[in-house]
Amino acid sequence: MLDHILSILIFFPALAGVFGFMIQKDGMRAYGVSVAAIEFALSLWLWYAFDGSVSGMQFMESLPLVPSFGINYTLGVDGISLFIIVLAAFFTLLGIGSLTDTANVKYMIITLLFLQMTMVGVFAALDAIVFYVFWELSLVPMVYIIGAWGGPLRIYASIKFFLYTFTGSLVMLVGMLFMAYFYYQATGVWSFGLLDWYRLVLPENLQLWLFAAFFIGFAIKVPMFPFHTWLPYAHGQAPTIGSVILAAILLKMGTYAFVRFSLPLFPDASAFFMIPIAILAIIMVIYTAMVAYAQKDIKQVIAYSSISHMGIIILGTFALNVEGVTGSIFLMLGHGVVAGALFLLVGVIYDRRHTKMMSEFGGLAHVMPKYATIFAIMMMASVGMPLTINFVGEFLSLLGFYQQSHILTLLAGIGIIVGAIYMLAAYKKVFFGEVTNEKNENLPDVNKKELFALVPLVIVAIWLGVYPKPVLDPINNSVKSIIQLMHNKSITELGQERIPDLVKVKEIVIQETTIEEVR
Amino acid sequence: MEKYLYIALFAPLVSSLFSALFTATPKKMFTGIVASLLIFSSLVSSFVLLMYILDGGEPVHVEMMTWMATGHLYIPFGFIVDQVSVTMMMVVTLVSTIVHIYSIGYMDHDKGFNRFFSWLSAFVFSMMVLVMSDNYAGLFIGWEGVGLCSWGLIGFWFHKEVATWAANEAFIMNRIADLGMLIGIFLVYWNTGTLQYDGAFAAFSTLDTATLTWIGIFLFIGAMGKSAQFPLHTWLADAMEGPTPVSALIHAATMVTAGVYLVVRSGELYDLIPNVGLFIASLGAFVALFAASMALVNRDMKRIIAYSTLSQLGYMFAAAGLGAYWVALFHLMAHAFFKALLFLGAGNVMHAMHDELDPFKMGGLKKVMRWTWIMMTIASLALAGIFPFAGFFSKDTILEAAFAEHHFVIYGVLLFTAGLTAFYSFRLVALIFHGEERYKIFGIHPHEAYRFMLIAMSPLLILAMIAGVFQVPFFEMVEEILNAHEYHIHSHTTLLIMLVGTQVFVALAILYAYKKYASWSSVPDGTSAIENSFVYKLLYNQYYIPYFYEEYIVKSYKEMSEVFWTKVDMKIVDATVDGIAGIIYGTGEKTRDMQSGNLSTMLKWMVAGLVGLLSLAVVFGLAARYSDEILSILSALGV
Amino acid sequence: MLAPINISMESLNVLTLTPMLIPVVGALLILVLDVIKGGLHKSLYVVLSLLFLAMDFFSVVDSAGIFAQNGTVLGMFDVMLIDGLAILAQFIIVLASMLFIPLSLTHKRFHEFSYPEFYALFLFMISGFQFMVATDNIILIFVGLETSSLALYTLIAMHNRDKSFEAAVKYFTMGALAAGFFSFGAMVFYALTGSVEINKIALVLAANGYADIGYVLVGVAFMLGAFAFKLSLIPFHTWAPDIYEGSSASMAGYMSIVPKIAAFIVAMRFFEFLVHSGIVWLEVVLYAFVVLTMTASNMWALVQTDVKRMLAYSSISHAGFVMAAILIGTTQANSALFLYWVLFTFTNLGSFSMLWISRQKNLPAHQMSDHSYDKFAGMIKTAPVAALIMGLFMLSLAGLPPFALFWGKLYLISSAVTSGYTVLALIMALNSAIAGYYYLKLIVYMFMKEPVMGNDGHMYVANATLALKTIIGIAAIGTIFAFVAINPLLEFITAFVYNSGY
Amino acid sequence: MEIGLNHYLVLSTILFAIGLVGVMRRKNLLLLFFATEILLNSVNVAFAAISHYYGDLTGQMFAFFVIAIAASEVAVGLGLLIVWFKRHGSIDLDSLSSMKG
Repeated sequence: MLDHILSILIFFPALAGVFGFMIQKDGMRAYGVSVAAIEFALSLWLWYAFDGSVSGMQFMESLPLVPSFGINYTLGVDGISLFIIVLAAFFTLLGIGSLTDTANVKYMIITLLFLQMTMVGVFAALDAIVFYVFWELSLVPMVYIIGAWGGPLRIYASIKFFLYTFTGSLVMLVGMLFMAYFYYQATGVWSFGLLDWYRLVLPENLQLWLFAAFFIGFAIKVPMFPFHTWLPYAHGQAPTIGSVILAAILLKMGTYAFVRFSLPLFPDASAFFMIPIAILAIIMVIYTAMVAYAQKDIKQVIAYSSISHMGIIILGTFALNVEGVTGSIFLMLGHGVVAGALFLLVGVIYDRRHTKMMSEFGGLAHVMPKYATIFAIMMMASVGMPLTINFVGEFLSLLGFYQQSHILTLLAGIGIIVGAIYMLAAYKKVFFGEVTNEKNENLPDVNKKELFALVPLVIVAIWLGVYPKPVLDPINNSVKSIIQLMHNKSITELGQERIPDLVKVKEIVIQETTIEEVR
Repeated sequence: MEKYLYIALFAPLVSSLFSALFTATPKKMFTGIVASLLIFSSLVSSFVLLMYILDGGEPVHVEMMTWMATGHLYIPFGFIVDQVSVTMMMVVTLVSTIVHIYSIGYMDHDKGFNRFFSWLSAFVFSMMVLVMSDNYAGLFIGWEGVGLCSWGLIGFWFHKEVATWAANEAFIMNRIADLGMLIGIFLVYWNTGTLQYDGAFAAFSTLDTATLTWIGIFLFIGAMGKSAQFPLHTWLADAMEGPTPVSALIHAATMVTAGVYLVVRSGELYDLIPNVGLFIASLGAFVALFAASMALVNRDMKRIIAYSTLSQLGYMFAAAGLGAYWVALFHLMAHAFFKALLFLGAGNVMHAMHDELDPFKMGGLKKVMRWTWIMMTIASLALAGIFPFAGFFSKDTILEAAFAEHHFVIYGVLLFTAGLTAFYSFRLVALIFHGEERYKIFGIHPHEAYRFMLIAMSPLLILAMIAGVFQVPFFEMVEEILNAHEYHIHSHTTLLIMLVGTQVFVALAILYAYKKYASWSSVPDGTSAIENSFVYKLLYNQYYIPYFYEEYIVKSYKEMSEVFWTKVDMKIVDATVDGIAGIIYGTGEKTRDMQSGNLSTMLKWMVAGLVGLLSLAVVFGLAARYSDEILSILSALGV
Repeated sequence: MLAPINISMESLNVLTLTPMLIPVVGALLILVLDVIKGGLHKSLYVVLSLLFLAMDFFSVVDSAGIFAQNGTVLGMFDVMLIDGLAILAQFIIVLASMLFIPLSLTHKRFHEFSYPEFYALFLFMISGFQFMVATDNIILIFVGLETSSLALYTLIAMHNRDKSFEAAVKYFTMGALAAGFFSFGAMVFYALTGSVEINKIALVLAANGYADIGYVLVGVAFMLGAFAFKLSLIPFHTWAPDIYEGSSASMAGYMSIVPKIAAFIVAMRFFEFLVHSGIVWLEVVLYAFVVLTMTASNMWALVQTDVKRMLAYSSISHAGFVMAAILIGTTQANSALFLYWVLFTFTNLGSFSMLWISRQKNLPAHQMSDHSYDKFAGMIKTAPVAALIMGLFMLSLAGLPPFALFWGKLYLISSAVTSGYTVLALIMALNSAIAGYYYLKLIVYMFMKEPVMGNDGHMYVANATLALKTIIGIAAIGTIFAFVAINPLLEFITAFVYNSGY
Repeated sequence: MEIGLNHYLVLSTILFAIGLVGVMRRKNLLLLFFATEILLNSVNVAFAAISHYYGDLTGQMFAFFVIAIAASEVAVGLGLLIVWFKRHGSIDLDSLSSMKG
């Protein structure tokens, strides 16, 4: 069973979703929770069985799909993808568990289960086409969630979300086809296998073009400035659960793809584009933080704040050294936990007041102390307080990028200031001061269902902030092998200069990543 | 020894978590007591460690566990107790124990009683981490931790707008400095490959001066934030919105001195870059004067004390900058005692006066609050540096150091500031405790604080009086790691003249203050000539710096954010995207009537298409047939 | 005095005719039956046509076997040309027809289906298409083309509503014009080469090295006009939307698939050698056609209010998309064309059948046309299964993986990439993105809007019978599980295309 | 003078052009059909001439097929036309423009 655990992880929820149609409405919630719980247990088992000291792919499965065109159903996890998969299962569980009373909850849960399939699939896929399939498929349930359960502008938001990402990923698809074609030219066989592509050393100009093609697809998903405008709408209109999953997992697809595809496939292009992308990332960090400060709607604040944090992740990714990339991957998890929790928290007051306008609130700390405390913890995690999960990631990302550019890191570091500004300002508006609006005077504090979702997140946020080692080590190993691979592949002196050579980790470079020249 | 270390470190955490359990519940007296006991245990173990170190024991160094490890980076939770950190531990635990006990009384009627103790102990824990950590990352944990706790404690009365505003201001200003600190840490890592003190210090000597200078500057920026040095000083005065015990503990004794601690800790770095040191010293001297001048005219008891704290921090930085680390540290310790005492006294007064802060509305309180009066007077004497109180030994050593290092400007500034210090301290004392009972106008019936609060304060009183005797043993202790040397003015007479002169100068200032304010009768209403003089206004408005920040930085930031959102994000970035979609859709709308549905139009389209193809064909055909001619023509044209 | 000509039966190789003759026989039989005993139920005719089509199918399979063994087969004075293209095309034609004919077993009565002539014409039409694809003789192509077209006009008209007559007339008139183009083009080539067989024409032209290129291009221009009409390339497309709207949904779906594949085969036979002979003009023109057709029709599809009309424009853009294969003209591209069309058959069959089962006799007040978008508002609430299936087809048309059409797009774009048409590949990709919008629009209506008052969801299946549901089921399964079939399909197609030298 | 192939071709081209113009200009369905007939027949002329020029029968064969097809087209066309006339009492092209956009 462990040989096929990834397939099981992917298709179990989908299957459960199909069966879900047969279940009566009232039983649906329990069904959803139990399915998600099983899935989560499986993912934990995966983690348990995962050998953190190995840097290569594990639990690999392969099944010919279109062999004549080089498309195979190949799966595998390494330290980079493992934890995001676990996180996805974790959040689906929390999301379904804390699902508040929604209209036809049955479809909602089924949709969530399908969404989970696509999420796990994206992170487990080792074949470009399989990856693309899940990548695109993940749009559909999300669009449905936003469009069917969202706010007044929901249709505009969902269509924008769909078309924007769809366009980007089609360009990316063309890039993938090019990649496969070059592989065909080089070796004489078609292949979309990622590990095959890793062996390819492309001439620089090709790298640049392909990098650009992939970049468009990924950047829109992340979303990077200036492709970010779909996100505020999507978050602003989506129901709580939608925002949570979107922020916690879906956005990570883009950054994950950067690490999985762009870096190892185009090391020289990555080195070449490092500075421009870093500048974009810095704009993301500062600009969106300022925009967040101007928001009136607490949910929009958090939406923009996620963009800001994604900027740090991008920065860490393009540090192109172990510290930075490891940090960025860890920050993916961190931001997933924190942003997810914050969106859940916003959902709590939204359920009570059906408004997200900060002007409607004030002095909530008097009436909802527990809520205020949890919110404060998560806010502090979000502004990167040490001993919380986000700090580790941000610290490492910035630390990593500092090796590449001092001044840019200094600019990006302004993020920790502006981040504090909008977060504290929002917190002050909502929780501090006297209770002015009598509607707020006797709001109930967080209930059990909400605590079920929030407490684990608080625990994780602090646990991984204090003791990130169990997660950091596997990530570190895998990242090392990727960086080494990039270094060995890089053909321009720029790449050689910017990508460090980790000679001492030579022995852990896996055999999939042995280099052969293209001729 | 390690178990003492762990007790000293984690007792506060335990106490914080314990009190945190009851935050949601109404006041529980025992939380305060338990918290105080735990902090006290921390104090005891710190004392044990101090004794151990005094006996010349090896510094205690433990590595609890790994925190972050990736690439070459390795950061453990490592803690060290050596001569420097043990001093800080003593100061921190001692003052905080007293403040805890004091607070039981002070926060008596507050419904946030339990929450208060939770925050307070959390602060102590962060402070202990800060001082005990054996690497810069760990220091940074504590650094941010104390910032967080001060945020929570300044904004403790979160129903007060000003309080929460001040809390955010403090947090954000510290963040600005923290960025500098962070960059400093990055520099240390990428240049030395480690963040451990010992490793880094060992590597520093191999680095070129430029790098070291940058490291020194960035680390000092961090220090400037925490120690509220100019231009990041405004938050400290506003932080007085917090409960007074908090001001005593955080904004007088411990947190604000973290910056000094950092500089002292990194002494080996700053020894290598004297220029930066000089800059630090000059800035310190400037701040000392600057803050003192603002304290002269202020009418808010706590703010006056806050400014004096600021000014004393300036002294410490002056000393540290001049390389007299042990002096700085000693002054830090002494200052912690008498300043905390001063604040707690002020706290008593506030209680008595129902949170009235304007000393002009008090007066003659010594009748009802004898003990408080005595304590505050002695504390002020110590602050003013009158023999034989604590301040004399610490402060005059700084002056001597400045003199001995031949930085006479700094010396002069500091000397002058000493006079100002004396003046405003006793202006305060005089206004509060002497003269007519102006408070009667406001119908207030002051009363002395609880007995146990006074008893709790007594250790500070004693220390404020006798701390000077520790100077020699302290010096002997710290000289092992800090390159300390006694500052001896060569000729004995000069020294004598200096000491006496200083004393006289200070005494005169005190007398002048008494003469001017001891018999004050009226409450100034902003009409008198002096209050309308430019200098007064300038000082009273803190040189208009807060105003400047508010007008030109905060406001413009707000406006810029608005612009970014409404104009840039909505009108440009988003509009472009929608615009592209709109263009595509619009083209469809416009061209759709090509499909007029009329048959003959359709036929015309077909024929048109054919004709188009034909004409293209003809063109190409001719081009192909006469290609040679065309080529020749083109070549003739030079294409 | 002409000498008597004696021809040996073997050289005639009559068997090559069987696939075309079977439907003809079937048609005649149906007519005879009707003469003997009129007023029989339509199910009989449906089953009969199915039967004959099945036989047809098997004879195609048989000839496929022959081809697999000993390559291309000529017959009937070398007029018939049974090569891989012919066989693949016939597979698609016959298969699609078999899937579409049961759609006439509707729940509601549409009286065209009660006429046996309908089925007769249907079968004639099919044989016409088969002739079209199974020869490279322009005369026979012309005859097949007209046979099928004339039958088609009548079939459309038989739907017997004002709009269907209008549609028929429009289609007919423009068809006549196109026929004129075709014949004139043929004339030009005949004048140039003295032959009406494409391969001979190619040989002659190559022999004299395209001496008078100008006239060749004129001929090509006329031919292009004719094909552009059949393939509804802009600006020859104007008939398509109206005809689709006018005719019944099932017929519209049929028209979006079968006539086009036939035309594609002829176009492939005709343009392949020209493209490869490196005529810049043709490349430019085809490029323009492809881009223009894809993009413009997408834009028009965006602004439609009726689903059927939207699908009409969408199939125009699909045609343009596939036309790219002709432009590229590599083996991979040509195989991609077939792959795409097979998958497109399933998807489009499904979507049009969905419209067909939701066809009401008379429109409710709020509904301005048969299949206007708002008709489908809130379908998920009232008829969830139908909504899911419809959504599935829409996603497939939009090219969302892993549904059928994605693989077609994938392979086609890949072929463009492989032969260096980078920009074209990008344009194709972006067009798919634009197309995403109007497919999504229907999904939005179905899943995200509230149903209209008093809509109990019955109207979505008003016309449903077991037969229709079966067809839709087949289409749905074909669409979902396409990825299983891709590999065998691809290998089969590639082998056939390659062996017939394209 | 001797009448050669080109004259025929020119004639047929002219006829074709006439036909095209008719197709574009005519508003009356019946006359429109005539125009299409002219198109086809112009081609027939050319085919006949060319086949005589080359001296093989293919062209004439083609011409015959064209004639046959033209005939059947007329049959279908007239049928449609009659039905339309029955329903609308007009064979004006502008009467069939209920579908557009």
